[in-house]
Amino acid sequence: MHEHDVLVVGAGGAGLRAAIAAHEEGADVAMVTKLHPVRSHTGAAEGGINAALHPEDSWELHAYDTMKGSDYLGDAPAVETFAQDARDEVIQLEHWGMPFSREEDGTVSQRPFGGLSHPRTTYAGAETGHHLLHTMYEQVVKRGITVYEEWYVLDLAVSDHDDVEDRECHGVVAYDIASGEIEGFRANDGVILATGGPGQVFDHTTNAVANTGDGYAMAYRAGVPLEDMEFVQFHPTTLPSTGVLISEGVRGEGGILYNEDEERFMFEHGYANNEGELASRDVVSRAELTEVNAGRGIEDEYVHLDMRHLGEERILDRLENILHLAEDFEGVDGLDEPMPVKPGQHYQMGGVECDENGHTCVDGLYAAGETACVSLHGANRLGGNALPELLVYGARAGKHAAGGDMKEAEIQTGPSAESEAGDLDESIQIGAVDTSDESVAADGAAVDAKSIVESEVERQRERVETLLESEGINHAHVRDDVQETMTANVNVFRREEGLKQALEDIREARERYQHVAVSDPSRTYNTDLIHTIETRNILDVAESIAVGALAREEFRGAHWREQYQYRDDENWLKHTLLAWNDGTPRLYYKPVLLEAEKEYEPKERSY
Amino acid sequence: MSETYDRGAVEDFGRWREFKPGMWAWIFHKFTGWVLVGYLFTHIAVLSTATGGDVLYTNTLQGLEELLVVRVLEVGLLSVAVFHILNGVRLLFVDLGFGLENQDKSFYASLVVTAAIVVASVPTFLSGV
Amino acid sequence: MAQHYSSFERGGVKWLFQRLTAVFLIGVLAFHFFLLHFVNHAAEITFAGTQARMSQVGYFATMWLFLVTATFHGVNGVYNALINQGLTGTRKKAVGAVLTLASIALIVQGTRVALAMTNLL
Amino acid sequence: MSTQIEQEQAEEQAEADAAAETEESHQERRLSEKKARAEAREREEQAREEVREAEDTVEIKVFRYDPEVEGKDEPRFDDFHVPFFKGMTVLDALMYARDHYDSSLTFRHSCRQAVCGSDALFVNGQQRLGCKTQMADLEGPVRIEPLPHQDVVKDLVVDMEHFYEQMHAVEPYFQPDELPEGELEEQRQSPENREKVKMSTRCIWCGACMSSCNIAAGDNEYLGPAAINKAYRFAMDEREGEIKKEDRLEIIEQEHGVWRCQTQFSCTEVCPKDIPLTEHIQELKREAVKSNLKFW
Ligand SMILES: Cc1cc2nc3c(=O)[nH]c(=O)nc-3n(C[C@H](O)[C@H](O)[C@H](O)COP(=O)(O)OP(=O)(O)OC[C@H]3O[C@@H](n4cnc5c(N)ncnc54)[C@H](O)[C@@H]3O)c2cc1C
Ligand code: HEM
Ligand code: SF4
Ligand code: F3S
Ligand code: FES
Repeated sequence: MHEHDVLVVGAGGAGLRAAIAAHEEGADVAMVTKLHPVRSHTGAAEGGINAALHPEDSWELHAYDTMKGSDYLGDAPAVETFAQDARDEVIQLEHWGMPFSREEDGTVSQRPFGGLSHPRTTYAGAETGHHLLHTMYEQVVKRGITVYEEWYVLDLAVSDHDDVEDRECHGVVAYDIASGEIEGFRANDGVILATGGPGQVFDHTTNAVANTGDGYAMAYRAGVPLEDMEFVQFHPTTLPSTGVLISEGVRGEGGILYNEDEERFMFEHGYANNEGELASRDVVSRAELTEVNAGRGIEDEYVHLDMRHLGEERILDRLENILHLAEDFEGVDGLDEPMPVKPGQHYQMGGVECDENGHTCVDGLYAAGETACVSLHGANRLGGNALPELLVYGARAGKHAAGGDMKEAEIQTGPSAESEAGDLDESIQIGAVDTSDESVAADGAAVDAKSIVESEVERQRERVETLLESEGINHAHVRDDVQETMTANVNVFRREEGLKQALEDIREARERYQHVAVSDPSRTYNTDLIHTIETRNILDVAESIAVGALAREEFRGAHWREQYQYRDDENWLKHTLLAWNDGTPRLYYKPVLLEAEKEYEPKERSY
Repeated sequence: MSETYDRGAVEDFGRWREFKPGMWAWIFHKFTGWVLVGYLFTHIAVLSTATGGDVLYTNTLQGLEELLVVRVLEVGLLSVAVFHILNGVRLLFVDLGFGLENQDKSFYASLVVTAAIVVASVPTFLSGV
Repeated sequence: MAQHYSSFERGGVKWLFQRLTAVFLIGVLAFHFFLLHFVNHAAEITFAGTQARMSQVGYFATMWLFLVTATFHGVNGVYNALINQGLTGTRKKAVGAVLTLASIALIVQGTRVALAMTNLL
Repeated sequence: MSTQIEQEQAEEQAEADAAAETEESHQERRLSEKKARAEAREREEQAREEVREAEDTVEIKVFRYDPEVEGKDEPRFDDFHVPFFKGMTVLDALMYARDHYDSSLTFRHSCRQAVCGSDALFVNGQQRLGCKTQMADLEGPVRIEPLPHQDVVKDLVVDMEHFYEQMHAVEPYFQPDELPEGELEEQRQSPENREKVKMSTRCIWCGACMSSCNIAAGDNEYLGPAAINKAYRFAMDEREGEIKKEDRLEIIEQEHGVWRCQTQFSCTEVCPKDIPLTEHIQELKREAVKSNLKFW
């Protein structure tokens, strides 16, 4: 068994930042990650990192924009902490050598981005995430932090107290992909989940194949509620054939959207009379789909994004990467012709419920990055707000886990936080098919940390053994079915029957998952096994998204409901929470916090 | 990791058809360089007859020059030397950072010029055997 | 992690010499070839002719420098080629020693021959 | 009395039920396994059907090896016929083959957009990123092999450890002499200087260059183009001071450093991020010579 003070699961931007912070607090940190750190999907981020650096700008404005963007579903303490810390974090990155794009006077450039009242997006060409990821990995190398790379975390080792808030997380169980070894990792001070987004729940996504939502599912099954999962951001500009993202930077620099009739529809059809193409993502995504549905789409599928008028020099200078993407993945030359784009799954606003210190309701368990939901993005994330989130909340989680001195969190977590029960249609079945083996740890007698980890190791060994030895269906088909139904029914436009259909399909997929097996018998680099286990996580996450979407009967931010076309502040200024509850999930709500240092009055969100 | 498989270098040279100009240039330069060193040693060995008196020297040299093989080998030596020089110049430019984008073209140019020079010199080399 | 290779043998000197000798060789080799195959046909070389050329100090010095630079350039080139194929440790030392000896022998013998070609002694 | 009997009967009944239930669940499991098998067959049949229907199919020949699996412990090539669609990449073809024919087909992949560097492969004799290579641009049958000069772990997966070690050996992290004092004060860097290092910062650690370099193949200790490029990225960044730059030159100048490079250009040819590697290596050689001359 390995033992460290702090274990960071996942080595994307959030994980790396957390590890560095914990290391700076003097903790013995180790990272466990299924991909080598530089392969993490943070590297795909293109556009930029928001931070109020200009003297005329201020964190208050950043907080205000974020809150407005969230459609007033962000929690004020989370939003304010974020806007305040983002500035230092960006400067910190610069001090670590990040190759930001520069102004003539040598200062870091900032550009306008959708939904921002001031140009405050710092960037490094159109490959900001790549540089952020590599810069931080370099710091990890510099500090000599232990990295267990290509180790797949199978599950958390959590004590099995009945009340979730009494539970403690003592480590994780991981599978060495190269050798097939299963081992326990004990964490004396804390486990930080930073496993990234769940894009693979959908079939048209900007996310990586490895973004299977493992962290959400593991925390969920350990009893930590998932918050606001219905809020999924669909990015308005992804390439139709692959889902590869065309950065918002293109529109930030002045790129224009046209429909088949070559109308600049954002203005001409009145979707966003002030901001046009730079309106927030949900607005633009819906506008595009509305155009397509009205028969004004090109090939009835997509619209055009044109940047030719920016001129070759400016494009090469700031958006060169976009040219390569359009060329390599769609065969289109952006200097010569407009690029085809359509909305695709991009970002999960919701996630593992935690407070401003990244702490969840289970003692010793933290979440950071896209996996987490401090409730910063609320119902809709602004472009360029995720990368600073990785930094701000990654650092805070790392520091807190390592015992750093921090302010008590204002956000309450766990089922006992001020809450209101929710109800779902009786006919809908969710949760485990067979609840008998869905509680957190198999051995109720396990008391000390070591034996909890050990018993979890045993459990995972058995699970892997069973998958390898039994005969059954290939997980890929189960995964395909989930992705298809999610894309068909839980997409940008959501209808009640569709959502119910999705839940039914997921249920059926769950039942079929009972019979999956791994046909590759090898212990060496068995990706068949890993993907099979990931598919289980996809099921849990997909279900939580669909449940939230069905429960929330209003139209807020990224969540659109056919029958409920208005934002309903009266009834829905609250977060959706779904707790696994040992296999029979429970839905409940908690109120949004709209007041911290400042007070945020819900206003109409118009762009 | 239980065991890994080392495919070795054979696999690599088995793919010579896929080699790019830069790689060919490297191989040729290496080959020609080795031939030139080899020649340098033999050359001095042959010239060493000079220490054995003028008759021996003259006879050895002229005797060798009468052989067709030697003449043909000399043409070979010329081509090797010319290529090595031209590609050597190309490499010197590469070292100075000039024309890196056109390194493939300059390699082809070395080949063509070498061929031209060699063909043009064949009469001189083979005359009077 | 971040293991350091500490070798302060700054390899750049030999690299630079390889280039500098190359520059020198371009001229001399071309001259040498031209002179002994085109101006004077190789088949007509006689000791007398050689002696006449070699007895000019400038020509002699050029040829001797030619010998030394070519030896350095050629032998160093061969050495590099072998090292690049991963020779290390004793094998590397042995190769280095053999090549050094060979070059010394070549230069010594070359010098003797060159002197024998002159009428200076 | 009677209640007693009733209770016993009830218990018996319950036991019998329970027994029946396990029996039933066994039965159920068997049935569903059977169903699963039937389904798997059906899916495969469906895939074949798709292939037959598709107007175009492409053939890929994939290198297979697994030390643990009989029949795979001696390397071999497997052929797969995959239905072609416009825009299909080598990675798409591999994924199709894996998901429809042989789920044990193993390769690394993640981002599908040429940023994670997972899927550098040897495709038709050249190092390329699977996700960035259009099938339409290749001559069929397309041979897909693991990167040469790296030990094969399984199928298309190679051991990257050595590559990472070389990357780590050049102190791949920013080390400024001093940092600005003021609050929220960044270091200044001219746009020109950023432009100079821009290409070098694009490396995604895919290892294609290292695999293509013949010198790296022969000399295992050679730092290799990617690591040297990493050193270039810092040595040329004006935010690091002159003294640090000297240190960096010393690192890349060591015995197995820049001097090993014989300007084969293979690395530059294969780099999926179009980094002018040879140019960077050459520039460092010149910088090193210059700084050596200074010391004389
Ligand atoms: C194409 C694209 C462009 C974007 N552009 C921007 C932008 O311009 N600005 C912005 O602010 N945001 C942007 N975002 C959003 C932002 O990049 C992501 O939200 C963020 O990078 C997520 O980082 P992360 O550290 O949470 O996760 P990731 O970077 O995805 O890292 C996840 C890590 O977890 C590990 N992991 C996962 N599961 C396991 C497991 N079971 N066991 C062990 N390890 C595991 C993985 O190996 C990986 O290291 C973009 C996102 C995408 C997809
Ligand atoms: C006349 C002009 C010449 C030029 C311009 C020239 C140029 C070069 C250069 C630049 C290299 C270095 C290649 C590298 O390290 O990447 C080289 C290598 C070499 N040269 Fe020359 N050279 C010349 C003449 C000679 C002569 C006369 C000899 C023979 C004695 C010779 C033998 C070699 C050898 C053996 C190598 C090493 C090849 C290898 O890498 O294996 N060269 N030459
Ligand atoms: S330099 Fe290019 S080829 Fe080499 S690892 Fe980096 S991206 Fe890959
Ligand atoms: S292929 Fe190798 S030899 Fe040099 S130019 Fe590239 S490192
Ligand atoms: S899958 Fe990431 S580089 Fe190809």
